[in-house]
Amino acid sequence: MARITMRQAITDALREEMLRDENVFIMGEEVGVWGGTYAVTRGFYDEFGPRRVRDTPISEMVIGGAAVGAAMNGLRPVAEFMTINFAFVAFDAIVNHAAKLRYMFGGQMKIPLVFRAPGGGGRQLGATHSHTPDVIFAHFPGLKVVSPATPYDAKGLMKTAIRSDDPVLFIEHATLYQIRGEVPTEEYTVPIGVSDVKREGSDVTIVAYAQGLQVALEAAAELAQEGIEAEVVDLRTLRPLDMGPVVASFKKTFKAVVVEEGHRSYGIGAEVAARLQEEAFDYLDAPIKRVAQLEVPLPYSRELEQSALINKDRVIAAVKEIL
Amino acid sequence: MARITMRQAITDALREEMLRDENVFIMGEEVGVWGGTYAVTRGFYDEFGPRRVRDTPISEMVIGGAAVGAAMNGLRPVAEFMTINFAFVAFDAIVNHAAKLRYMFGGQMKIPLVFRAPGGGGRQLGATHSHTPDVIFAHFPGLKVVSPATPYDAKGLMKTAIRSDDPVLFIEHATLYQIRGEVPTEEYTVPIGVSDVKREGSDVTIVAYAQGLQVALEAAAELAQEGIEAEVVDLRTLRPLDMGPVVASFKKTFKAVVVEEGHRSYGIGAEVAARLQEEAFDYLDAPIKRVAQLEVPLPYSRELEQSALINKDRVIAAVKEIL
Amino acid sequence: MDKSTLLEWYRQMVLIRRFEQKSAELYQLGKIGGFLHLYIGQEAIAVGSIAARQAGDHVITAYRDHGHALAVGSETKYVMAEMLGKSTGVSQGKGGSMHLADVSRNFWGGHAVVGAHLSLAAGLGLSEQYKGTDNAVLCYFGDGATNIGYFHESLNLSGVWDLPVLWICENNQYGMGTAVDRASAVSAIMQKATAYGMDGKQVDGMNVFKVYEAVGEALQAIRDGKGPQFLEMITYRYEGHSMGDPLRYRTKDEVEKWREDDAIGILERHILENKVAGKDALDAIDKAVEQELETAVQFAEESPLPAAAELFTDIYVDL
Amino acid sequence: MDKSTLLEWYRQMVLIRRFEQKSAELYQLGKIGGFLHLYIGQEAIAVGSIAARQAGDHVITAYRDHGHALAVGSETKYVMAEMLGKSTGVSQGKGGSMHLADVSRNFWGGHAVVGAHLSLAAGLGLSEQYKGTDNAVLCYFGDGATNIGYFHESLNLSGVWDLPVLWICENNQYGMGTAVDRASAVSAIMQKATAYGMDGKQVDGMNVFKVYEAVGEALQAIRDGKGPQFLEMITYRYEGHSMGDPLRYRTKDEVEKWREDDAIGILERHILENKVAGKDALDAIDKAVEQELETAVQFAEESPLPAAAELFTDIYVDL
Ligand SMILES: Cc1ncc(C[n+]2csc(CCOP(=O)(O)OP(=O)(O)O)c2C)c(N)n1
Ligand SMILES: Cc1ncc(C[n+]2csc(CCOP(=O)(O)OP(=O)(O)O)c2C)c(N)n1
Ligand SMILES: [Mg+2]
Ligand SMILES: [Mg+2]
Repeated sequence: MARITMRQAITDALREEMLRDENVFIMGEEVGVWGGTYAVTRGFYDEFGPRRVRDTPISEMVIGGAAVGAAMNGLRPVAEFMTINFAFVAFDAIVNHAAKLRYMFGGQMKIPLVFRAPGGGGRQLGATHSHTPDVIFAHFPGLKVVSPATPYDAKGLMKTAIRSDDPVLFIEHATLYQIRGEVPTEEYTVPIGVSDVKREGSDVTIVAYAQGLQVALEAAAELAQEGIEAEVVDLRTLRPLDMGPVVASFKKTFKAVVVEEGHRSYGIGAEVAARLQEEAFDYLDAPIKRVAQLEVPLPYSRELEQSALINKDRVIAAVKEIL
Repeated sequence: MARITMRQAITDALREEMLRDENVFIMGEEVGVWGGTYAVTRGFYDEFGPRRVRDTPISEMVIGGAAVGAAMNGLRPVAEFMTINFAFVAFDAIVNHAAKLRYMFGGQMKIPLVFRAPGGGGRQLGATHSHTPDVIFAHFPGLKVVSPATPYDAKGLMKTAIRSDDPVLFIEHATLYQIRGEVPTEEYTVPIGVSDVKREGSDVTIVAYAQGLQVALEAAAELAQEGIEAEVVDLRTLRPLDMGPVVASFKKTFKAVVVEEGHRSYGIGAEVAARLQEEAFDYLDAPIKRVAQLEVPLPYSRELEQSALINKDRVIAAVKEIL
Repeated sequence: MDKSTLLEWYRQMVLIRRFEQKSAELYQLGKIGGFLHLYIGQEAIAVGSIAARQAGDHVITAYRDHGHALAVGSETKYVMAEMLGKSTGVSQGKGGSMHLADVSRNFWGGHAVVGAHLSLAAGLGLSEQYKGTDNAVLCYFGDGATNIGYFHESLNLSGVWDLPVLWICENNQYGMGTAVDRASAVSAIMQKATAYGMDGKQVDGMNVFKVYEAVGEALQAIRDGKGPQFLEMITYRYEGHSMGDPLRYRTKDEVEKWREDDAIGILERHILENKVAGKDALDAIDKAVEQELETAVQFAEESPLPAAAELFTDIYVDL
Repeated sequence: MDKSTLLEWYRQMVLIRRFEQKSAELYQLGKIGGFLHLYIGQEAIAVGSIAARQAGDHVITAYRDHGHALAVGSETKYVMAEMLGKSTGVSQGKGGSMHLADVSRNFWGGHAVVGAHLSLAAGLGLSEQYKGTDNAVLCYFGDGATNIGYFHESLNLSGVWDLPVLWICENNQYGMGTAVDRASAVSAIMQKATAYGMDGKQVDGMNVFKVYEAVGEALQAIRDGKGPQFLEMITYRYEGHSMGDPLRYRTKDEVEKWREDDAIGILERHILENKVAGKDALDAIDKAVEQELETAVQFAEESPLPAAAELFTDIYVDL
């Protein structure tokens, strides 16, 4: 075990997979000489050279599409969108071409690729640069969508994503790069499509993922001081969504709060709430609550931006409303 | 009153608004000489000329962006994406630029435009061409998203959309163009953001919109023959979402089924279900059901495609499960 | 060119044309659904260019794809079965007319989002470069497609990375109802290649010899390390953009003028005038094609629809 | 050029440079957040080009936008207040450094999605054409931006529709850490204009006179009905792409070489050598700029943050 940052965990996963499999390569804006805008691929250009660490022009559509084309013919691209906001420019390549080609051609091709996309708000980047739009990608069958919250999960899920024969959108919340956690030094993977109980408890279920998970854990810690034991379930994967541990927890606690950084309307929490009342109707003791980004474009000014985002107090307040 | 098709209703609304306001103009692929791929703007090119009916290159990004730019400076563009699938290529222009600029620049500009986008599945066009992705646009604050189900609503909502000082995405389900309904010959509008009870009933609430509404009404008619009276609420607008009539109906019936053509996961129904259990928890008699597109890319082969789509039998079955 | 090659070209071109005519009939009968885009008039391009490829070269195109599918050698009956949405179709009935593919022949489809497949072609080129082969990619697209962002980004990337891609614009004068000039700031599409450091070249796309020659040279240039190449094929589609085109944007006269210089006619004349073969040889080919088509339609009609469970297969590999 | 014009240009260029240096300090102090992109080195372009516009002409640019904001005449204090996220900022604190705008001066921002604002510029041009004015749009963008689809579609549309847009590429040699050659298939950006039927022209972007002249001519050409125009300004940014750039992609020597031919230095030399004004006049301007900046920073610091309720204003007009 080593205590490393989430950034390091992702770096390690990428590097180990590149060493393991010659067909794995990296492409994207500033992934090479610069070392990655978030320094995730620092040193890779020197270690692996320009063939396997490919700086692209500012051309998101072809970053998306060329990754698909290369994957069809046997390579395993890890293509980076500098931030998930720019994945909007490549939206068609992602949700139409990566996600649909295998099916549309009757299984004739595999699309084994990973799209990496750092994302999230809270960094004063203004409305167009601060999206947490994870849900809109998770909506599309054909894509796998992963968004880890801990270094352990990040490393294990990235390895699985790279080895997966399907297209995976790997969303990295930029404010999580610095968080630290224990990661085994030996080889391991974490499966895609498996939710995970990150904290046990019996009074209320808090469902979260990515940055929301960290907020949820903070809230749970504070609640515990008041004697309220929250069980915190980390979705980790948004498609396929594993409701198993969520439903199991809910059947114990009868109450749930879903925490996500993205907007509330048509968000991740809506699906979790809808599923819970479908799958555990008889266990509903109180409305399932959602804590999410307020319905505003994110502003630049710091306090104003923060006021639109989730935080532990909002989670605690939501829990108390239903206890 | 006249009994006209939904296509004609939209045509009339566009034409009347162009006659009323010189700043309203139309741009898009094949809207001019061809007359509109779905014949909605047939005759416009001859009537209004190439200045106001503008054929564009196949360039969705600039169709989206140029409409925003023209709107900022005082025009009122009605820009067409030939189908909503191609709006993916313009995704950034729509959800970032149309939707965010006013806010991001502190209210210095208005973006009074309409994006028209025919959509929907069921026409054997294959996976990339058959999306009903309404929910992913409705997710973003700053945009208004409208999708009518009747000629009356289509005409009245289109007029409101064109007169709105905000960006509106107007989604037209292609299989609805042929349906007919009564439309007043005198001037009227339908407000954006107001749901509408399309059929009264007391046994169950069916929430739907666009093509889903037609399916819901068929189902309701058949249910009535068995003595089950469904109340059918038409959302009409997806953002802002008016839950008022939905909640009011639910408080009468205690049971609800949400019907939508798009995918079930992270769909419109998820939000409606989440809101219902939040806002009418004490009235929940049974799980809120969702009838939606199965979680598959839509295939070409007719029967196979149909088997993934919603139909009245699936709605009836869902209703019976909770009665 | 030897006799057998010329007769084979003739056979392919006639097969494509007749396949299209048959498809139009089947569409009218409601047996083919969705959108149907006919390749009639442009046959020399698919046939002449694909004849010039080496075995490992890839082919990828837009929705007007039947010609390319047949030219790469996909069996007529499996192509026809796809048109009818049958489980025996090349794409198992899931793709339809716009989404034919035959990966066993390095044919990667049939793509209906205008311009998107150019980015896939760049990726295919990258994969061959990465593997160190001398295979290239033949990527076909329309004149209208040259106005979309995908075109720009894909061609630029191919230039920057020296990708082994031959960009082939099939300039049939219109993108749907929009004449080239009404959609493109330059009327000579080849001029666009300049912006990517390539020498664009215009080729008579009705003449299978010229197509074959130009493509052969361009592929050789790619294999010689001269980077990606660009060809603009001047051609015309005789029919509407797709079934149900109101055809308000061009005159009958214009169509007739182009028909005079028909691709099949040019080849036929060449064969007869140079006595490569006689009329009876060509008639025999016509007949064989007719027979093949009949068999294919019968096969397609008799083939089963995809089983209900097929709805859920091939969405993911490992789920 | 008369004396007052030259001194005003000097003032603007010094103001911009000092504004940027001040901003860097405030960023280090944590008073400016988000991303901060400095315009140092490129001042002659914003100043020389905007000096050439007529009152109704529009200006739109990317996130490296402080120079353009100051050059269009936005008050320094309101611009600085925006940098600090205050309610008195030009964008009411909602936009920040990357999203300055001042619509009262026809300055439409500050846009941070690379290339996107080129499509807005096409729309602005369309609006003036539609209204029948002779106003044009000055649209600025980087070398890196010429590789994205937005660039292609916007320039093409401007060509097809003859939109009154002057496309101004500020080629500062890099898009982030990527040198032009590593991202663009052609090294002379102006060559790309060919694909849109425009004559691209390279201009020494360090020389405010040359910028002014070239932009004046181009705007005149637009007003004379010659359609959209394209200028490539050759320039250099002295600082990193944004704060925190590891600067691994270029050498100190290279930077020093460009600094020798500094934009402000060129203008200063011209003023002094031609005795337009003396050193003391320039010093007085320097001092006045210093004073203005100090006042602006104080104003910004003392200005209130946006009220909590501002979170919900200006999302929609009529909701
Ligand atoms: C992104 C996108 N926009 C619009 C369309 C609708 N559309 C299909 S084909 C076509 C015309 C394409 O013309 P061209 O590239 O010249 O090819 P051709 O049909 O002439 O072979 C259009 C506009 C589409 N499929 N994809
Ligand atoms: C669509 C998109 N992709 C990537 C980015 C990240 N990004 C911001 S600035 C930049 C470089 C732009 O370079 P250039 O156009 O030359 O402008 P310069 O910064 O040199 O002024 C990149 C890649 C972005 N903002 N938008
Ligand atoms: Mg064409
Ligand atoms: Mg640059």
